[in-house]
Amino acid sequence: MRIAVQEQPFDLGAESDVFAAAATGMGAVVTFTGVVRDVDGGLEAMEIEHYPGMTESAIRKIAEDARDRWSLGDVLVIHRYGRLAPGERIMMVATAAPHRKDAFEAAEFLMDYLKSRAPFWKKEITRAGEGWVAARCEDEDALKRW
Amino acid sequence: MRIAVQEQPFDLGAESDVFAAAATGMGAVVTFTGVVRDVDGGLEAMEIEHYPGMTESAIRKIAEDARDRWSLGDVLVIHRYGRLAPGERIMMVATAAPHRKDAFEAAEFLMDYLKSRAPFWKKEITRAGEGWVAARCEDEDALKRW
Amino acid sequence: MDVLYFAWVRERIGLPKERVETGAATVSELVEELSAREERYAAAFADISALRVALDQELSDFDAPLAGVREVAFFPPMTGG
Amino acid sequence: MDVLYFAWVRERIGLPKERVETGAATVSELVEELSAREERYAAAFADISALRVALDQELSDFDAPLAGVREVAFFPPMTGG
Repeated sequence: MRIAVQEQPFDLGAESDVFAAAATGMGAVVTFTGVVRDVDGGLEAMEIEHYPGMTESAIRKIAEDARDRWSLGDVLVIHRYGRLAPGERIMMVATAAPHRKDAFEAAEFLMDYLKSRAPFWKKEITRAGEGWVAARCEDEDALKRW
Repeated sequence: MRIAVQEQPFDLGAESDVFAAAATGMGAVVTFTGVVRDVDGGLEAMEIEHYPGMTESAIRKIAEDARDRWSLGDVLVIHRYGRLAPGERIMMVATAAPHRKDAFEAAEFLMDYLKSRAPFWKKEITRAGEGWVAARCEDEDALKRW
Repeated sequence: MDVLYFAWVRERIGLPKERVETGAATVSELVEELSAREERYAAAFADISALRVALDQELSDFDAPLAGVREVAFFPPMTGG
Repeated sequence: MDVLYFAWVRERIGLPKERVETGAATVSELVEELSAREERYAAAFADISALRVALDQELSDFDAPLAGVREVAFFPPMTGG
């Protein structure tokens, strides 16, 4: 299990390759990558603030919960903070499991919890000004299925 | 949309990178990779037979169905045939979508349909002999949720 | 028409493809005709519920008419992914 | 104890972290005490339902006791992923 909270970019291809290669005996590998989206046009940057100290332990707890709930060979979570441009990759998770159902469900669980329970906050910087991204009810609701 | 049915290995890292880089404006990228598993020990090879001509068109139809059902930016399916050793990667799918829910659901849909509706057949070669992998009821049942 | 066999159907019948001249109106009639030929066909087609059929490379069923069909394929349930 | 503020709570109060000497028994009492200090605190804590609190880096709630706590953090709902 590897948890990385970092400012610098990560290499999606290399991370995927290394993760899949290390997951011996697993039949299924799922990755999710989140990318900064310029929804309305005019986004100059996304600033991601986090709570050093708490961030890594909160993510580790979420990943351990996933390992308790599903049969998993391995889990990877990488999450960036700092200033990101549109199109940059914010974060990724990867799961390896004997079967595809476990790998998919665990990856979705990780994403749902990272969205609403890991101490990150996003601020959008646009030409018109800047504003904090509000938490969405549907993200909170997504936790109810687990 | 790219569909590849091929005997040679694919490069998971490079494919993931190229796919994610091309998916401009998408917030979520999901990949699934299937790996040959030696469940009981003693597996020497997995031989994958397919129906040339039908295979690619069947996969294309499944991918088009996914694009009709979810808001997707792009879809990738790579599936190998021929003789594979344990640990080798059999296939991958990738989906890109504005939101994570669509990317995840579409990837699971693709996998469920590829399992039971794309003309591939797997034979396990073990030290003790060889046998065709039987379709599993739960794979057929998995289609019912869509 | 061309008749194709895959996986254990191919192994049981002993060939991947053959040319068949038939007046069969449906897939079921073609199966009966082939099964009557030789024991290896009868063995392959013994349990139709364990088989799938594609007509001109599209999944179909055993009641389907064969009129205009150029390629019929018989195989067990698929195991992709 | 150390009190930390993140995102718009930090911006509204105007600092990321401060040392607070308090006799408050619960998070709610601490919030009342801070709100009474200055308008910027009152503004930040005006709607408690829009805030979250962590005690010693674990998510908690506003009824929780502060006994033994070394670090309290206030922030809006998280938006990771």
